[in-house]
Amino acid sequence: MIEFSRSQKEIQKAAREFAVGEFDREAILEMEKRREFPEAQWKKAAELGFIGITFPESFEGGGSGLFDACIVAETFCRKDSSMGSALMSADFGCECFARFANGDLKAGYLSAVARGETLSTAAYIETLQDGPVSTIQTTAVRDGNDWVINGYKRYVVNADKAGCLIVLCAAGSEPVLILIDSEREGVEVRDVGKRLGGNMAPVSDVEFRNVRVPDANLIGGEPGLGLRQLKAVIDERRIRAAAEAVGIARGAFDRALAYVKQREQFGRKLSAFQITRHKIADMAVKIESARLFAYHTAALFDKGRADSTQIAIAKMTASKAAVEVCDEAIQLLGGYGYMTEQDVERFFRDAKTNQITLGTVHSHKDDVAGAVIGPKRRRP
Amino acid sequence: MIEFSRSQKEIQKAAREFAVGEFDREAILEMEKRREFPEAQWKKAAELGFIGITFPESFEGGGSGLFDACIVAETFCRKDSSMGSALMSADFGCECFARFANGDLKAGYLSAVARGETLSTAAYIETLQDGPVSTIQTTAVRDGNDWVINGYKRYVVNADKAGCLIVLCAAGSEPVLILIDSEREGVEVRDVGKRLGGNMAPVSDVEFRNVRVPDANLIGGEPGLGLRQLKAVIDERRIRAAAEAVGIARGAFDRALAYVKQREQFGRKLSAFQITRHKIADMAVKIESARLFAYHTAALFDKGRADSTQIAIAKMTASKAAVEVCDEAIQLLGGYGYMTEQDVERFFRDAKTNQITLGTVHSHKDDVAGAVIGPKRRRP
Amino acid sequence: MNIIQYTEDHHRFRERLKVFLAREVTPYADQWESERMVPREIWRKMGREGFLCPSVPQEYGGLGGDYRYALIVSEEMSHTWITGLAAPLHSDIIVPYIQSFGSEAQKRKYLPGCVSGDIVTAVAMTEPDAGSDLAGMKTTGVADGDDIIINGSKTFISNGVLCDLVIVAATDPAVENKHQSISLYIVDAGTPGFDKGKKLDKMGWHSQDTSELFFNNCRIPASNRLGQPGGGFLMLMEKLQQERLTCALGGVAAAERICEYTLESCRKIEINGKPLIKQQAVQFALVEMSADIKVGRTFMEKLVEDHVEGLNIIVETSMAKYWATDLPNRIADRCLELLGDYGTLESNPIARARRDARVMSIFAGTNEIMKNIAAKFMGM
Amino acid sequence: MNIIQYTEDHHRFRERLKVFLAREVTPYADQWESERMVPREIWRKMGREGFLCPSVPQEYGGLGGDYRYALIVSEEMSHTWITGLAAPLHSDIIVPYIQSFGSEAQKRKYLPGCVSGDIVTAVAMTEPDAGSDLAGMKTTGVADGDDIIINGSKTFISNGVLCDLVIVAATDPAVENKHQSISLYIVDAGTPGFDKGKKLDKMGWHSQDTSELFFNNCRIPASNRLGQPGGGFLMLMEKLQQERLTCALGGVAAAERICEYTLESCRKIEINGKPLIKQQAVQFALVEMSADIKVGRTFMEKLVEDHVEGLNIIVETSMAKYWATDLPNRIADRCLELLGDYGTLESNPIARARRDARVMSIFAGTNEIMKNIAAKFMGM
Repeated sequence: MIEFSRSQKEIQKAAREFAVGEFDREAILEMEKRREFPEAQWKKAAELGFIGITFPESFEGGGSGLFDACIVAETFCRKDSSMGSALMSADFGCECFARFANGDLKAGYLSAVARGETLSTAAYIETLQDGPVSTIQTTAVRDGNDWVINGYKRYVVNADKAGCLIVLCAAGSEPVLILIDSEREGVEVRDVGKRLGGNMAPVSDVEFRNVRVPDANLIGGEPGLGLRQLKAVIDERRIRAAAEAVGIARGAFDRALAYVKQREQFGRKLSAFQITRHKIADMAVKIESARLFAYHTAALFDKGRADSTQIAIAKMTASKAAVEVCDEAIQLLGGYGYMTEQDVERFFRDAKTNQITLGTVHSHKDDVAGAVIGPKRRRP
Repeated sequence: MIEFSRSQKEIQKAAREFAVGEFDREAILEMEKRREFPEAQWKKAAELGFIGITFPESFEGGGSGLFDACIVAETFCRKDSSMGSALMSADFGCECFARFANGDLKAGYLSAVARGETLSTAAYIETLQDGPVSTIQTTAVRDGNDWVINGYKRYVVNADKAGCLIVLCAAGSEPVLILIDSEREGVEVRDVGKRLGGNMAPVSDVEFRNVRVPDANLIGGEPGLGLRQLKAVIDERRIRAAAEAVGIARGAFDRALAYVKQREQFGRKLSAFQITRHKIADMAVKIESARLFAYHTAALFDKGRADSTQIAIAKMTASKAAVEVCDEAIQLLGGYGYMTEQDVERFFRDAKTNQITLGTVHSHKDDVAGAVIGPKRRRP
Repeated sequence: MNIIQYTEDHHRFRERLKVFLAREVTPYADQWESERMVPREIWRKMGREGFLCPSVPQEYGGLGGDYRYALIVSEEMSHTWITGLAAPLHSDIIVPYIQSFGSEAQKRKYLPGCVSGDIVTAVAMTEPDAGSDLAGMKTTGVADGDDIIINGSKTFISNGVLCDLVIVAATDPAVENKHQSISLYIVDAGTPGFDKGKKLDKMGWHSQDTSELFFNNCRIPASNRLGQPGGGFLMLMEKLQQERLTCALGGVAAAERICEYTLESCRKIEINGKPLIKQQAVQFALVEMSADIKVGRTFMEKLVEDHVEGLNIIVETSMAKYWATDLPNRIADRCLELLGDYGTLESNPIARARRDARVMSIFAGTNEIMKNIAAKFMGM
Repeated sequence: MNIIQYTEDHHRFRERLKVFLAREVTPYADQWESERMVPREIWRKMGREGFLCPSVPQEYGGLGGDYRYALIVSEEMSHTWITGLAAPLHSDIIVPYIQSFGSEAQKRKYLPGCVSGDIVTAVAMTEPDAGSDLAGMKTTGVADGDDIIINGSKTFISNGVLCDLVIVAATDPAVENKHQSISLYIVDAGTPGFDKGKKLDKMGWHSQDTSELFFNNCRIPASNRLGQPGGGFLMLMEKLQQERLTCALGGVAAAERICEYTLESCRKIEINGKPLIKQQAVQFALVEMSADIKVGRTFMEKLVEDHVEGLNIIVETSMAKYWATDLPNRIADRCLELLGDYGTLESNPIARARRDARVMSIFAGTNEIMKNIAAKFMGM
């Protein structure tokens, strides 16, 4: 139901052509198995302007809105869930640069990320999960003109490759985001092994031991804004994640639809069975819903009018749709659906991981309820 | 997430004021129990321009788009599901007048309906249900300058009161819509008793025995267009039904939210329990989804770009959301939820009836699958 | 294997009951529903034929049967499509309090009448401000010499209008610990200060006389207390297992009837010449519902045998109550979707069954309370 | 009541198996998963200790036990979190063909090896173009003197690489009626013309060697046919009840392990100092999952006893196969949501269990086929 403008259709076309040309299935299967970030495709994507789409043009970005970034995310993930998500992760955290950091920091990193010279990432999870935490164990202490950081962050996307990490710390009682270059002494990346999905943008734990960075690395220049800044990052990423989910769902749907139109059982095409048809209809409905939420929210965001609750709803809905559509795609493909070479099992794993990343279902519901009812108080 | 323009907000405000002023709960409970169409409120609504909103101004209509009609439907049904749906049913079938009938027929009826002098309705179901049927048993035979109609239609909304019926007939092998005034000889309305919901716009069966109407009562003036015309009526009504569903869901949500914020159990407000909060969040998400679909589709319709598949998806989604939200509202209110005086049980019944009317879940899925996959063929 | 260990006596009982219900109840179901009351005489007829309180010992006029009779009554009564004749409530939930905790004098005085149907019983726990939360109970029972004076009001009391005897839970304000302050009292209809409120209008169970009860300085002899002073909480806890199980029996039986009726309807109803049941999607829906019912029935039957054995199955009965009462709701909703407009007519039993089923997940402790209990006893 | 009627022998068997698995299997599960194969030696160890084919009569080296042993093996193996060591497939699905339909010579030749683990078996029904549809089978078995010549290819064959013996379904092109044209043949590994394809990469069951099998003028003696010529279809039908039931056992056991592990994890994991299990929404999720599992287990246990009794329970086993294999999928998805990012790590068993569970609703006849069968045998 979402209608694209002419220029948006062009972005979509360019993204589709890139994906068709560069996303080689055999190579992807290997990379996914070995948990490799798609180095070569990333460089090319950056060259063509698919990385840093929303960065200001003055820092070699695309100067586009989030809506356009969502088109690219959907298109890439539709062609391949693992590759698409990985490429879209290349500039994770930069949202916060672009919006809150001072000129020097921007100049230092935004262009490098946009050019595909380095990856950025954000490190903010300490407990199980649950997005931003209210009790931050990682500390940042002033020492002369430096910050000294100590702590342990979990599930940091691309931590093994990223040149810069945006790290959530407690400076005394003030939450702050601090930029840490990965080559700083005391930064140690710890492998956490394979995950269910998302393996082309692998996560690691990161330990910070007396890591020293200059004062200027404090994002925004004054303490106390860290959680607000992080929320802005997460909000923007959640909309992108919703668009990725739409793409993943459509990719699985494409494959399932092609299969049921061609496969015969009991002398009929699978697509002639009412139950298959209803499954396809259910999938189509879920995809419509996911798309409507993702793009509608992106459009509001670009107008400056998307609030966190709407964003959480969009992400929940789209990622749930993707999981269900991919799951049904596996079922429709039967034994073939379970085989790695048919993609849909990987799409499912990526969809399920997408659903959990950036906030679980329960934490989203807590957030939505908080917005509707007001905060939870135990005893009135 | 849907944003209204200033003039749309004014329509909403006017509808809300009318509903607050005129929808008396005690009176509604009585009318619903006795299956009465809300005569007085209908007259007033017509006076204020809430009936025939989409009719051309030249026929005393509002000259508005469907989007605006949806605002009124949502607002009315949010205040009261039974009353709202009943008022919105007053001009059922007129869509087809407005779009397909010649000037004389329009002049004869549109204005009367818009002024609240008579109700219109459409009679098209013969078998179990399933919207338009491909095999029509009701016949229209030419005799001189007249049509002679014989047949039996089921589940005709407001048949006992409507002044004119738009009737789907087979003229030989051609499907036609014919207008039949209810006073014509041979039109017999048969009571089918109470229904689960929708009882303020009661349905009846209608038998036509040698009913004679002039040639001019053929809608559109030439045979063969009946099914296409009916489809247009149904499409438009489905969008309205989606908006009604949104209103029903929001009305139940309002009541549930108020209850959980005020009711205490185990020394806490119900709204402090995480499980209550998650239910409220789930309901809010469903309502957002329903609204998004309903208004998005209405906007596309007004631009002439909504197709039947999108409309079916919107109606399915919104009415399912309404059923689930109302069901959860009953549960949240506990014993009170089961009592008639607390409204939500009636909202549920109206929502479930709304879901089934104008096409069941299965027929919607058949339609969506048909659009996605192509028609079903048994043996390739 | 047959899980339930029926004897010949059980089978004969069932056969006699079947005949009785077909003759004395089923033909009047619609009438009683519209009269919103079952006649007192049907209780007497049922009692005289030996179908009430089969577990009461023979010395008090009962059969001295086991709990398996409850299953038989529940199953056979579900065929009548009438819930208002609440024999299971009387026989398996209320009267057992007198059986288990009554003094010899109380048993001699009341049990024969309960068995013969001359005494219709009610139990009054729920209050306007205290639903599932016993600690919130406000009705007081205060000793005054050899009497007890009861003050307060109760609501949602089944058999509230017809009842000749009500077991009232009341708290002694002098005892601080709520768990030790509640006593149960037998109050006879007609006792000064005990007033029955008006029948409450509700979604379903129309033939059931649910009402409020008021106690205004209602004086009863202390000998009307069941068991020890302050023993009410423990007595209630002890009887809840059977109460919940009785609800589960009702839930499964209702689901079975709804599904059977729908299945048979789907054989008869044709769309364009093809019986509904020949549609694959309809078949799948019926199979899925039947499977859920079979699975639920097996669980319920096992618990009946466990209960007869005297096992403590508090976690399982809490689960069974919620699982088996959600079942008919879910199934009725789905059956309505299959039957379309036809299903919404109150002239066929599905619409009524849907309305009747809805309270099952609320009464006898809402299904949320059941989950809380299970969580607690699972050590969470 | 205990539904399953275990003897002391059963209990002792379980205890010995528990010790064996803890020592010989569980410690190696991760290694075998990453090696994508279980060692041949573990089959021998399991066999020598008496854990394979417990239902084979003692005269052929087995225990002569009943089907309850299958339940024990299935349950105990689920604790190892490894699916690749497919003892239930071997013991309860494949070898029974030889037991039931083999000639005395075939039984003497093969059964002792099957019991001792020296012979690992596979069954080859599915073909690239014929999944659930036996009538679409293309592999041929044509008599040539005293020999049979087999041509065709099979796919998705579990134990395909390790197997020493495969039971191949092949059709005689001379027989028109497909139901009378299929025969089952025993083909030994190493027979000229029988080639094993490469291991297939799949979503889960990584330690299971699933592969294609190719038959290219593979000549075997006619004495390797099981039973009568053309009897294959009936033999398959006869054995499907046990096959489906075995899947149901596996489904319930897998769901139990997943839920238990998650429950324990929720006790340990804290968010901001509060264990996850203290969140009400988490408790409800765990209770709901536990209830579904208990309900499913009870049904499955009843069917095990019915099967041991020799009852025809085709409708119920079809239902159980789908219900109990959907179960671990649904539950694993929900557990992943509870555990968040942590759950997605392959270093804890939930991610693997999710991947492993996914095939259960596909293998041994997809769950859609199960519903078709149930519908057919319910007379739809």
